[in-house]
Amino acid sequence: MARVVVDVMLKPEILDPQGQAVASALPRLGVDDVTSVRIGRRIEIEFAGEPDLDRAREIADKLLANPVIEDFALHIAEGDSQESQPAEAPA
Amino acid sequence: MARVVVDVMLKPEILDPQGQAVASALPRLGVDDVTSVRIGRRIEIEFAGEPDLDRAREIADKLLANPVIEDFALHIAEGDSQESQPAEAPA
Amino acid sequence: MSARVGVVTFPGSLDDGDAMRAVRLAGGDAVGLWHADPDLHGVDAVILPGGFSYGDYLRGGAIARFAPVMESIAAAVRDGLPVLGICNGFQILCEAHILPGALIRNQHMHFRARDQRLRIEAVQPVWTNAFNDSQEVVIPIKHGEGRYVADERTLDELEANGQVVARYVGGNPNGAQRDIAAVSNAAGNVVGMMPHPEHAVDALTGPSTDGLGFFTSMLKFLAGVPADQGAS
Amino acid sequence: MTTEPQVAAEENSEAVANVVVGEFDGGPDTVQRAAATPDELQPYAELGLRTDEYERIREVLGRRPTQSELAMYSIMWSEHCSYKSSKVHLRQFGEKAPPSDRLLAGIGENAGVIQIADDIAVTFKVESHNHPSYVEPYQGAATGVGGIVRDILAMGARPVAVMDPLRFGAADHEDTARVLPGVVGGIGGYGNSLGLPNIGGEVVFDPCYQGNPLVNALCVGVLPVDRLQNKAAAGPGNIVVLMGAKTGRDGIGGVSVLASATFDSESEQRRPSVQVGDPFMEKLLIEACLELYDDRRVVGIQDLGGAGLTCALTETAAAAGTGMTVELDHVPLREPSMAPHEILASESQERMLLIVEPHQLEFVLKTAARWGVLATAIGEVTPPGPDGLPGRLTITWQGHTVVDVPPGSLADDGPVYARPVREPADLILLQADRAETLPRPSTPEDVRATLLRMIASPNLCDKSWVTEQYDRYVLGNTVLAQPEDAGVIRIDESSGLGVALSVDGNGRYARLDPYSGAKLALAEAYRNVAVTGAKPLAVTNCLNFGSPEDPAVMWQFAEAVRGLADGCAELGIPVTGGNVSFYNQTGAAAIHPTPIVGVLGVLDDVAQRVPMGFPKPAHAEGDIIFLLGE
Ligand SMILES: Nc1ncnc2c1ncn2[C@@H]1O[C@H](COP(=O)(O)OP(=O)(O)O)[C@@H](O)[C@H]1O
Repeated sequence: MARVVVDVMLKPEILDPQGQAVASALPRLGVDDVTSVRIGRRIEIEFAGEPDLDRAREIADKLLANPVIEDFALHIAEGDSQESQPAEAPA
Repeated sequence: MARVVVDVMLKPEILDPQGQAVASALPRLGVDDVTSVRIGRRIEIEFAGEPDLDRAREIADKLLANPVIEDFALHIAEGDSQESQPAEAPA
Repeated sequence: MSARVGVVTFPGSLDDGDAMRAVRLAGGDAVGLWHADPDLHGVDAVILPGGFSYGDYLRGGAIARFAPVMESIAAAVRDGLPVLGICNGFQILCEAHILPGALIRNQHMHFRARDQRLRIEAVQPVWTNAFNDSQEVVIPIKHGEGRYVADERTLDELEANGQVVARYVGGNPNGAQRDIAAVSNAAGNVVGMMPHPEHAVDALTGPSTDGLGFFTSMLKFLAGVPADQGAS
Repeated sequence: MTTEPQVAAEENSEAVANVVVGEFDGGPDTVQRAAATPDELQPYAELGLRTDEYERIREVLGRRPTQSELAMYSIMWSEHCSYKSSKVHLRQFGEKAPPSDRLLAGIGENAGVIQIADDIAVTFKVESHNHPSYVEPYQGAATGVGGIVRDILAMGARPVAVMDPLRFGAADHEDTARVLPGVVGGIGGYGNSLGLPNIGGEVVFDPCYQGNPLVNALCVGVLPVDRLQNKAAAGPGNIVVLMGAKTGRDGIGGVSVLASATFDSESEQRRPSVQVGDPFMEKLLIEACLELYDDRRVVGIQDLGGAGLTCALTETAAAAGTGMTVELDHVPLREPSMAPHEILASESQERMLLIVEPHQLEFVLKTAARWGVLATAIGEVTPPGPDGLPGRLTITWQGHTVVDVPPGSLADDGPVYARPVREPADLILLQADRAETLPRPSTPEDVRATLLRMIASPNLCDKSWVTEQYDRYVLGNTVLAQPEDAGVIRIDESSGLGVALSVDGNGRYARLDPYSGAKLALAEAYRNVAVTGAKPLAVTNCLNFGSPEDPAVMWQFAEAVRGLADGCAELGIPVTGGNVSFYNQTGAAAIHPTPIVGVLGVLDDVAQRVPMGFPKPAHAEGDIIFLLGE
């Protein structure tokens, strides 16, 4: 089944305390070569019929992203769940 | 610059109230053909050198996702920001 | 000599002072432990207090679980060290897989603070021996991520083993499965709870003094339980 | 110092965001260059400066200001930093105040400090974050709490509680559905994460606040008397340390007009005026600062708020009469491409400026590191000038001197205006429409209907949807909080010493009569504190008004200040601090004048406090109820 995925991230110049907290915890996990972590939201929207990008864009714009501090991007994803998406499945 | 993107979603059997709240707000926007909305996290990790998928998988496994409630998937993304990633840019 | 009870301070811990006060009011010696110091300083029990360790921006407890002190605690737990995780402490214990399940965002998505009625479901030897079976108590809750979840099998096991220590009554404040407010590990020495017993130890500053029972239970346990209750 | 951005200035700057300042020849605008190019046009008007103000800057400097200097003057001489319209009125608070030997610090400091025992003092203040909370409710309200907490921290105190008087538009308006949950979430999110109990506040709805919600936040802190800090950058040779978050392009909307020619329109958007708060960082900052105070490691300290480094550098130097040299290259940046004027204007949150003796520097850096907080030496205190003249603040960037100013000219000697005042034309009509002329319910059914309507009205209804999002128990010293009329916290566990606080205001009363309205707000807060059993000691206030350039608004303001000052004189308690928020205005329509008054009182033993509800009668025949007053 196909879904529209909306990725919402803080605008690059906006402070991301969440990402910062994770980044500064990494050395304790023995990870020293990460220079930055940014954390946003991933939203999966499933339509009854064909996935509707324009509709999804409207939803993202009005409801999912806060345009004052966030940007979003969207794409169509195939498959049942994130794990089975070919493009995303090295895990 | 290349980054590793980790997508973390609640397992399908776990109730996602945030997604539900969005889904139930949609009719008010005149959207009636959405069957489900799920909200998770998108984490962008930047490495000092080459993006390191194995390293990222380890970080995701230990820290970014809680296996009791969440699944994750990861992939490498090119470009400066989410909008310019070819893999995600059919929008 | 009274028992020495360690209270861990993580960066972002908030209720550490209250937990120490509660230990003292119950008659114990409170010992401050520091997240970065793996030394438990020979304490007889440990409390992981409430707060927002490391900001808790990712998931409550996700980062704190990797603090040096947690490795020592995980090891000592296996030897029977009594540990109580309150709110953020509960989250940390779940993240560290010392307790089963997970705590996720409240179903209504708001932070909620209120005086909450609970029923003590398991009068277990370490942390709840001061209560009667099915006793109802009033203890404050205050959290945004307190919805207890686990898969059905785990939940059934918890119930069967008497590991559900307390349940919400008079309204479930966060959508927790089976109204679960507190659970223990299988051995019973570790309890995690979302409500804050340390805020219910003095009638002047809390809604009741019901919370004191958790601390006196532990002290009584450390002082040597009566034979019929048996240690775990 | 306030964190209230000046709406007018912000609007101005957006309109002309693309003005380019002369040719830039690659490097920064230096003092040397400014002296050599006296005729270069500068966008002072777009920055909110008047022509006569710009001329005065040139006079002070003896040349045109550099870009960085212009940015600094425009910020420091803005309404919210210079209090240029309110100063002439606020003086009454000092002049009419009763003498008090309990006041360890008063107006002009970050917050007033009141001694409540031989060795214990408390400090409290209320401040506004109105406009940012309208733009981005969650973050605006959150950073409002963060800002007032740092004011309290800067006095040497541990913050111990917060309160939040709020005003929203109509309860059923769709924008209220955006603003209110965001504001409440932000206040709770920040305050709860800092571990500060919320012990009271207000939620009031009125259409006049639709485009201008009011988000005022009060913080109270406790300190041992001998830990009192001040902001003076005393002691030439001492080191200037910046501690806390990295500096980013937060809140520099106001000076974005100074963009260098190399910025294109895309990067133009990358100038957020929204600041995002990081309560975790603030919590660490609090713990690190308190440890430094206890170890006597700091000579002076100042929080960074609305005017960022500009305000902190000029105020600390001016307070000591010393000079200062600062190397901007040492300021840790979130975005490496920032220009000097952006670094100076940035409103990035969770930062403090410390003055430390050279031999203490190592300890300071170590303490900061222990708490996981960034601390960086960025400059040095220099001697005052010859003949008792104050020293100069010089700031370099990449080896160039970009600022060379007398700090007092920015911090203390801003413009002062006695703006024209005129009673609002509609006031007579408003006042003529008296309550006595309203129809009265006459039948029992009418009374019942009226009562039900009142109970159901948003302004009187249960506020637990709001207060349940706030932690009231943390720290374990909250004796009274919601739904009580005043919050009471225990300060000293052994003696039971504590304080009571109430914040109150009524914009509708103040609209009808600002003089009496301010007095009534004071009286209400005073009563609320007194009925707990506390002795009222001190007053703070936040004056929320429309545009000071409107004589009718200015009249309301003048009257309200006069009323509050007179009321305080009559009650015998001093105003110890506060904040003015002007330009709460949508088009020509101003909000109701809304003076918010906070009163602090002391209880020798909080166990003796009197709660609001009637206790269970002690006698079988019941207790007797009295009505006091007229
Ligand atoms: N924004 C708020 N933050 C914290 N407490 C609040 C807030 N608004 C109202 N409260 C508290 O809720 C209680 C009831 O408020 P309110 O209905 O306004 O009472 P009153 O009319 O007696 O002042 C009071 O204790 C008040 O301090």
